[in-house]
Amino acid sequence: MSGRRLDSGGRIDRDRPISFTFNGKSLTGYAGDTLASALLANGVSIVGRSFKYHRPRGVLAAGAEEPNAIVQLFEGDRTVPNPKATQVELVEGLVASSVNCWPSVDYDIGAINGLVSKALPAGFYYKTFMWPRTKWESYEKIIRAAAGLGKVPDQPDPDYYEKVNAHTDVLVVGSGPAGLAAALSASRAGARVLLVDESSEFGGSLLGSTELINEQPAATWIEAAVAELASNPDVQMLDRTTAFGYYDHNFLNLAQRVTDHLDTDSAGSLPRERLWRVRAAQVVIATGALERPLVFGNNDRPGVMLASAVSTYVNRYGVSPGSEIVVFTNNDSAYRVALDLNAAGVSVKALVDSRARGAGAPVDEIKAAGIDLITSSVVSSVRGARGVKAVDVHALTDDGTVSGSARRIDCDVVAMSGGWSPVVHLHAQSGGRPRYDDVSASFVPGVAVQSQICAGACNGDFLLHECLSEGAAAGVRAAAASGYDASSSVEAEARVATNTETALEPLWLVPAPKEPGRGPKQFLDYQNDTTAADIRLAVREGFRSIEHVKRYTLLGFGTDQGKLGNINGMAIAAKALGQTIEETGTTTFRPAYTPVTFGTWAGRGVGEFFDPVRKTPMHPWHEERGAEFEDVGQWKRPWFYPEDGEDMHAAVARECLATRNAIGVVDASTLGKIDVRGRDAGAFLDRIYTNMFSSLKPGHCRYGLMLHEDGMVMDDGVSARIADDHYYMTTTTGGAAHVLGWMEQWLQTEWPEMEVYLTSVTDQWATISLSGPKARALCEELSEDIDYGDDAFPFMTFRQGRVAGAPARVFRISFSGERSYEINVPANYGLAVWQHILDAGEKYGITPYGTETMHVLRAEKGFIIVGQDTDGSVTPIDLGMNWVVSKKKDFLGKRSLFRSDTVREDRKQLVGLLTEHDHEVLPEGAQLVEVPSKVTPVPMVGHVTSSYFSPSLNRSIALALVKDGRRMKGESVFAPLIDGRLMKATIVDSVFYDPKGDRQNV
Amino acid sequence: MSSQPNSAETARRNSPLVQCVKDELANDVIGLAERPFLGHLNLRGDFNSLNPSVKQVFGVDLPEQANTVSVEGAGIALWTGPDEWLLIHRSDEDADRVADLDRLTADAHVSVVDVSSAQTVIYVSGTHARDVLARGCPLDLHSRVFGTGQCAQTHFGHIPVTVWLDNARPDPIANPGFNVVVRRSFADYLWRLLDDAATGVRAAV
Amino acid sequence: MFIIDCPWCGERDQSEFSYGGEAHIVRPVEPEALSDNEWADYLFMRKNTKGRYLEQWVHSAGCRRWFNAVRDNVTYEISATYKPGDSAPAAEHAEGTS
Amino acid sequence: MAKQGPGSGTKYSVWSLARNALSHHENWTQAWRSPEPRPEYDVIIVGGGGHGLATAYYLAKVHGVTNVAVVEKGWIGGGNTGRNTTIVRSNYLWDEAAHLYEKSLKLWEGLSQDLNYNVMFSQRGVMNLGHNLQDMRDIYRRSAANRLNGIDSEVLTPADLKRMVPIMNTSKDSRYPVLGASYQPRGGVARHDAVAWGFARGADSYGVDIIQNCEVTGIRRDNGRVTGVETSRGFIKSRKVGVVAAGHSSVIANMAEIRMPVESHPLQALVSEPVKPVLHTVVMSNAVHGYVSQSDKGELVIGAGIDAYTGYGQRGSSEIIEGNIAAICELFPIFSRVRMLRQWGGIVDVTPDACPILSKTDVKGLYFNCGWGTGGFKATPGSGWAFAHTIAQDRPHELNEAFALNRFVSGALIDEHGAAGVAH
Ligand SMILES: Cc1cc2nc3c(=O)[nH]c(=O)nc-3n(C[C@H](O)[C@H](O)[C@H](O)COP(=O)(O)OP(=O)(O)OC[C@H]3O[C@@H](n4cnc5c(N)ncnc54)[C@H](O)[C@@H]3O)c2cc1C
Ligand SMILES: NC(=O)c1ccc[n+]([C@@H]2O[C@H](COP(=O)([O-])OP(=O)(O)OC[C@H]3O[C@@H](n4cnc5c(N)ncnc54)[C@H](O)[C@@H]3O)[C@@H](O)[C@H]2O)c1
Ligand SMILES: Cc1cc2nc3c(=O)[nH]c(=O)nc-3n(C[C@H](O)[C@H](O)[C@H](O)COP(=O)(O)O)c2cc1C
Ligand SMILES: [Zn+2]
Repeated sequence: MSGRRLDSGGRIDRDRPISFTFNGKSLTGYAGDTLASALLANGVSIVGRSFKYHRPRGVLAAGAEEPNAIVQLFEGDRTVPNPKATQVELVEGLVASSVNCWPSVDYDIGAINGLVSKALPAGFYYKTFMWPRTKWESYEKIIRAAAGLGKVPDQPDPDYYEKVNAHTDVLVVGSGPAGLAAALSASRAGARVLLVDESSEFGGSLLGSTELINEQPAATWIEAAVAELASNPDVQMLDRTTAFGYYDHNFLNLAQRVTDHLDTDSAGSLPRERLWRVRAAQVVIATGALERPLVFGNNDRPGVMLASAVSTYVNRYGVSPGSEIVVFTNNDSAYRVALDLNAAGVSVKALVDSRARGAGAPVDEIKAAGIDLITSSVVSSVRGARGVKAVDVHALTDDGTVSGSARRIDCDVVAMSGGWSPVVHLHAQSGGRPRYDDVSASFVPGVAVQSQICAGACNGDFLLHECLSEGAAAGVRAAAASGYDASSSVEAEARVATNTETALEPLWLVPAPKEPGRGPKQFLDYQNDTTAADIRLAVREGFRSIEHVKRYTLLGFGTDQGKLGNINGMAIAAKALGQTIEETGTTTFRPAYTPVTFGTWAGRGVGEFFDPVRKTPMHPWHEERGAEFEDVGQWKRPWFYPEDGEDMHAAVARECLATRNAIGVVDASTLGKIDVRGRDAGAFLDRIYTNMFSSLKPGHCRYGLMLHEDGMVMDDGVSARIADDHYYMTTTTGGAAHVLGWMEQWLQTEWPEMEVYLTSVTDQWATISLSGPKARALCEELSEDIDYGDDAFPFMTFRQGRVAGAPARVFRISFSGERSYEINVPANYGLAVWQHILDAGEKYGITPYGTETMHVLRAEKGFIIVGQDTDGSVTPIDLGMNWVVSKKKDFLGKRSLFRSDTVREDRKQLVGLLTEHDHEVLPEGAQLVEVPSKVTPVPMVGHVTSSYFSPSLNRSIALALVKDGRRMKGESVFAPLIDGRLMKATIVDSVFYDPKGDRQNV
Repeated sequence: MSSQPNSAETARRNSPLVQCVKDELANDVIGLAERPFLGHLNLRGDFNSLNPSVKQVFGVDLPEQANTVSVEGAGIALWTGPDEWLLIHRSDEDADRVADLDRLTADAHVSVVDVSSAQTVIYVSGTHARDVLARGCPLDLHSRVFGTGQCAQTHFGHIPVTVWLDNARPDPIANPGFNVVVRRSFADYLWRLLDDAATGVRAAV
Repeated sequence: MFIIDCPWCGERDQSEFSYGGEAHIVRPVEPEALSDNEWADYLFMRKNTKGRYLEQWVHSAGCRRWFNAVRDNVTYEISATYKPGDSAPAAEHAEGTS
Repeated sequence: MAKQGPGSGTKYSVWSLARNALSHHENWTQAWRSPEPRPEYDVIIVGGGGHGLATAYYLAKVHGVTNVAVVEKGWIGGGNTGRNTTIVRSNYLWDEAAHLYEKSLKLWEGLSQDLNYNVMFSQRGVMNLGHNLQDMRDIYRRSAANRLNGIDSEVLTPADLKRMVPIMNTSKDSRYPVLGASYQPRGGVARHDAVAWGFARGADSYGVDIIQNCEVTGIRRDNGRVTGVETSRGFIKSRKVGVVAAGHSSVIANMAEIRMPVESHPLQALVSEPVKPVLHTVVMSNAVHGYVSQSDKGELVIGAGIDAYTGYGQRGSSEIIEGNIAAICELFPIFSRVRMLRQWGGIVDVTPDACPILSKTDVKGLYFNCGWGTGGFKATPGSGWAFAHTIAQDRPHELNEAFALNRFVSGALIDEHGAAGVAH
């Protein structure tokens, strides 16, 4: 195979040479080249190695269907594994290399697999590597070393990606004659049109064709069509954009390659790729057809190519892949190829047609061109180990077999055509079932199940005039279906020769002198080295479903997803099974039509934008103060505020003691807050909470607990009654959205008769919680209109007034056990009031504390945290919170508390633990056993839910859920730790600090 | 941090995006700005119980049709649900009007909740404003579909937002201005997200 | 990604909605009068029909209203949506394999 | 009686491969037969996924019940068995689950040899990452429980992770920094298809009939006991029917008028193009929501959580994939330029407590094995083993006693949401 650049022709720009390197060698191509066309122009024939046998492989196709020419692009952080050379546009300085070969593509050690390939039939690994039993991992290491094609970059991606949502009346996929015609007619009817094509230019296969439209080269018609579309503001055109996934309700994903073809300057700050998420009222699928390879011996040698690809290289890129070409076909289309080659001055040694009579009209042209037309014959195999040197041509006997000796024809390229396979992928992804069409011997679109029309070669109609008229009609129909009056829409003028064709005669497996498996390999799936013999073996071994055959032989598993080989494989399987092709069916078409970069899927949703960050109004202050933050749901909460070199324990100890002895302040703005209004507000809360809220007096607060219907604790918080028909509810930070949604659902779907309105006010209020013996003194300084005296403002009540000049609701509730005031001000004032309080509190030793200290303080008091001390399997009874469970009324989850398992007396119950040694802190999550043992399984009785060193008590404390725990008070349990230590602890009451609650009044 | 605190003095307010506010870009391609300190009221109730009082206090009629907005008098009223409206008025400190509305509706089954501090408005304007919004919002914002007088609750990325088109701009089709209401705690994130989207759009212009 | 027709807001993208499971499960009026079995039935047992399925959705990033939908959970076609309290449109013959 | 059991026909080995190479592989026998259904069987297993085939295999091997048919509506292994991300581990939280999955893991450890079929069980270790303080408490809790249950488990620090998986993003500045992980060294992956095929071949070698393209359309009962199944290929008699139909469990339960606490959801997965090995263990994250391993062919095999709605369509919404891949890129920034090759979906039967149902029913002779939801591949051998016992003895084995249907009545749920986490 000795490809070369032709002296003229093609759509490349010969004034713009581009230098690039392949496998370290510097080469030159032109603007407009793909890597594949440039390699062929430079005479490079071996581009890669196959996956299993490491056979040398060259360029086979000219588009997305390419199975062989897989490369590694660039180096370093911008390297791209596995692009197909046929889809890579040449840019200055491009660096490409072969994959899956060592030390080089020309001399590849892995080719040894080829020598033993006899012993490596489909599925061989299921049959071996089983002994010795422990050795699989060693075998696997060797197998793994051979895995994969390209290499992942070793640095994070320097580029960025973005996503765009788009809506359109008509999405046209494919810009060949059918797609362009559709876009023209739909847009003329007034529809919003989005036209996309994965290629760098619009025009589809016309770009590589010598056919005429309106007696002019097709390019002229394309130019006019593109210009008209571009001038219409309601038409958007995207090139280099693949429609890769067709999902439900006419939602499609497109991947646009934005910068890969640009130099760094022009790329500027553009994203590398864009994901278009398109909702289309109508979709016109005009994705064309792919030519099929023929299955003959050594049909994988570099130089064996699709006939249409050969003419695309000649016509579009001005490159001849070889100098002496044999065309092998079972249909008419390759005749055009032979003629094009001849016209371009490339020697066509022979045209081998398996049909007896050959084509109709073109036969004369072929003869006139002096091409040797050999009918009723096949190329049974290729000679040449590293590239095509010659072919063996056999005459077919009457029963369709071959015998006798072959005629050898020297050549360096075989241009093959086994017919055409419509690109039905998107149709099938959308739910359509492709139907087998005997005439074209291919699967064509079936009944559309979404709003979609297939047109042109994709519909099995391969002739240019059909493509144009079908496309135009599809555009009109699509516009009409999306509500535009298309009756007056004028069709684009496009006169073309109306050809007729002689029927193709299917040729799924080219007859050979020897049975498959005995002669040279006949490849179906080039990338995975699946051969005709493999398919037969699978069937022989009982794999009867085509899906089994696929999985056993890896047919269609490669990065080309079987675009070329699947149909041949199915037909061969059908024959082996004694079925029709229709009965055998296709495997499932799935996204992606061609592979899609992960970065494109992720878009901006990585790094700082991975998930929303919620911040309180006081966040800037916390940051300035050097707080460490804890993620709680999407919120950033101050965790602790280290001071000069303090670690967390030191900081927390300081914060705890300051709160117990003076005054601590915590930003509690993240608490969920819900405004509950209406005549039935109290009755409603009675159903939501386990305890009574209708009996709460206005001005008062109450702690409440809510359960899921399964009786397990869901959330808790303190709620206040503002007025008869008005409550202010608080929830946990993490539970806020869920609780509001839950209550809305009950109101709207189950109890619509209740007069209650809910409004989230989480973001409305900044919540500043002051705790400690000096809290009252400070508060008194902050407000002139609130009396903080114990009689005027007792525990579990609230007052409205002003704090630091801002309108405020102040709640006297406590999560720390100390006297506490929870000050709520509109969030716009939050930061200023917070600053004011910290300044004013300085003389009292005010100390900001974070969530860690908050947790220690509450644990000292035995207060639970839902989600930490509970886990979805804990009832209020388990927590010893019977006092909060009303016997008088029904509430959500109540019935579940009386099932046989939930009434068990020996369930896991919340208790306190004191370690044997004061300074030993149990790890949270530690499991508890009654009797430590080395013999597993060791029965477990519970686990530690919360555990801290308590600075106030100067010893460690823990909360735990322990089986029958309440009865076990005073007894010991052991915690065998993961690091091997064993801790002993005594079960005690869960309130460690100030059990009588006196601190409230200090 | 402030010097000597004095409880009587009114505390300073900070808008959610106090640290971000940028002027509209001069070139009119994309502008991003916060509209801080507006009054926001969340209204729930049936139309007849609410509308007369709202009209009396703010001079605006509540839109009855789903996903529409009325701009009138001292208020902008957005339909946000079959029994729910968002009323935006001039100032978050206009406590008197809110009190008036409260009083006028006291006997009805309605809920008037001040959420002025809970949310803010980001104004996304310019010839490419739609392109910016299309980078996170699933709505069809084409002028044939989403015009002045329309509003919608939707999301940008993972953030819930309410959007309406400014009808006071001279050419809202070629050079639109979108008001984007966002919850306070998400505002900073949304701002960065929009600013980031705008970067991509500007690069492509 | 579906298009869902919110009975109040009209057709919107699925990303604005949240799923709420089987529709028309009514909470027993008097849970305490039920046997454990009956309660378990309400709590946990689901029709999980294949084909035409009546289910709840909420327009969570929109008007926050709950509603019901008739969706074929094989083809994913949504043939109707309706407000809570309304009864489901009658099944057409062609619909659903149940 | 002829020799029975795996390999009693053609034994698979490197030698048989070499021998057959000489005859151009033309003499291999069928891995399993495709017989016509007989009129009656002692036991009918409905569903030819891994669990159904394993049930048949152990019925024959352990209990000597060989007059068995596995009835499959499509092709064996074509359900979730053929579309899962193949993560195998046993580090579940609660004793009941841990023991069942550990039994399974033990069976995995000798499965290739037992079946004479290489299922490529690769014990490369499984990590569950923690990203917040509660994650870390849960990780410690589960790990500690696992160890006391005799299951290997370690707690890793970010430094350990960096050392073991250098390509992981362990930066403190990421949105949800990795704070640590639990690690089960004996966990890993296996070749999904081989598991179905190996069990099928094994069962067939004992005489079990595997009947494909045969859909069960009715459960015939008489007086509260099963008498057989209606199928698309006619009625087949049997006094014992074991249903192992995963996503379709409710459909079959409805045929027998039984209510089930399951919902069928789409669960999606995807693979990248094959790349040279860079990831040698399995990494999962609940909080960031995704998991990934790299197969022996080089693809990254990736999954996340279910689609929220019910779905029998074997496909879901692409938004799930967007979030899933973003999570993977967040954890492994160097994967950003790798490309997705293919995505697909399965139908998973999800229970309220993320634990399976292996149970007798109110209908005599009718047994259900379902509810494995997003994580039953790992249980394939253990599930089949325990279910075979349940059917053969008409009572559960102590390993699956707790997984009976009546737990939903008593309230004795076994909540494994934490351990089951993201689907896997
Ligand atoms: C995307 C995805 C990823 C997963 N990842 C993991 C993972 O990493 N680790 C893990 O442990 N698990 C994972 N799982 C779960 C795991 O795949 C399943 O739990 C397991 O494979 C179930 O096996 P099965 O044999 O019960 O079901 P299936 O393999 O689904 O078999 C059920 C069979 O029943 C047949 N059937 C149904 N109805 C009828 C009928 N009426 N008549 C006859 N036959 C019928 C079906 O056709 C099917 O073949 C994943 C699942 C999915 C979908
Ligand atoms: N027998 C024959 O002679 C024969 C056979 C086949 C085709 N043809 C010729 O080929 C042409 C077919 O015209 P057509 O318009 O139907 O198809 P086309 O092949 O000209 O155009 C299809 C276009 O769709 C694009 N495409 C495919 N899948 C895509 C995707 N998922 N996303 C984005 N773009 C995608 C391709 O890049 C291509 O540009 C006619 O000129 C016809 O005569 C001839
Ligand atoms: C672990 C695993 C690895 C896979 N690897 C590949 C692969 O390399 N190439 C491929 O095309 N498909 C691969 N698949 C996907 C299958 O092709 C197929 O999509 C999946 O089994 C679901 O079946 P369906 O798409 O035919 O419905 C893989 C599937 C699994 C479960
Ligand atoms: Zn709505």
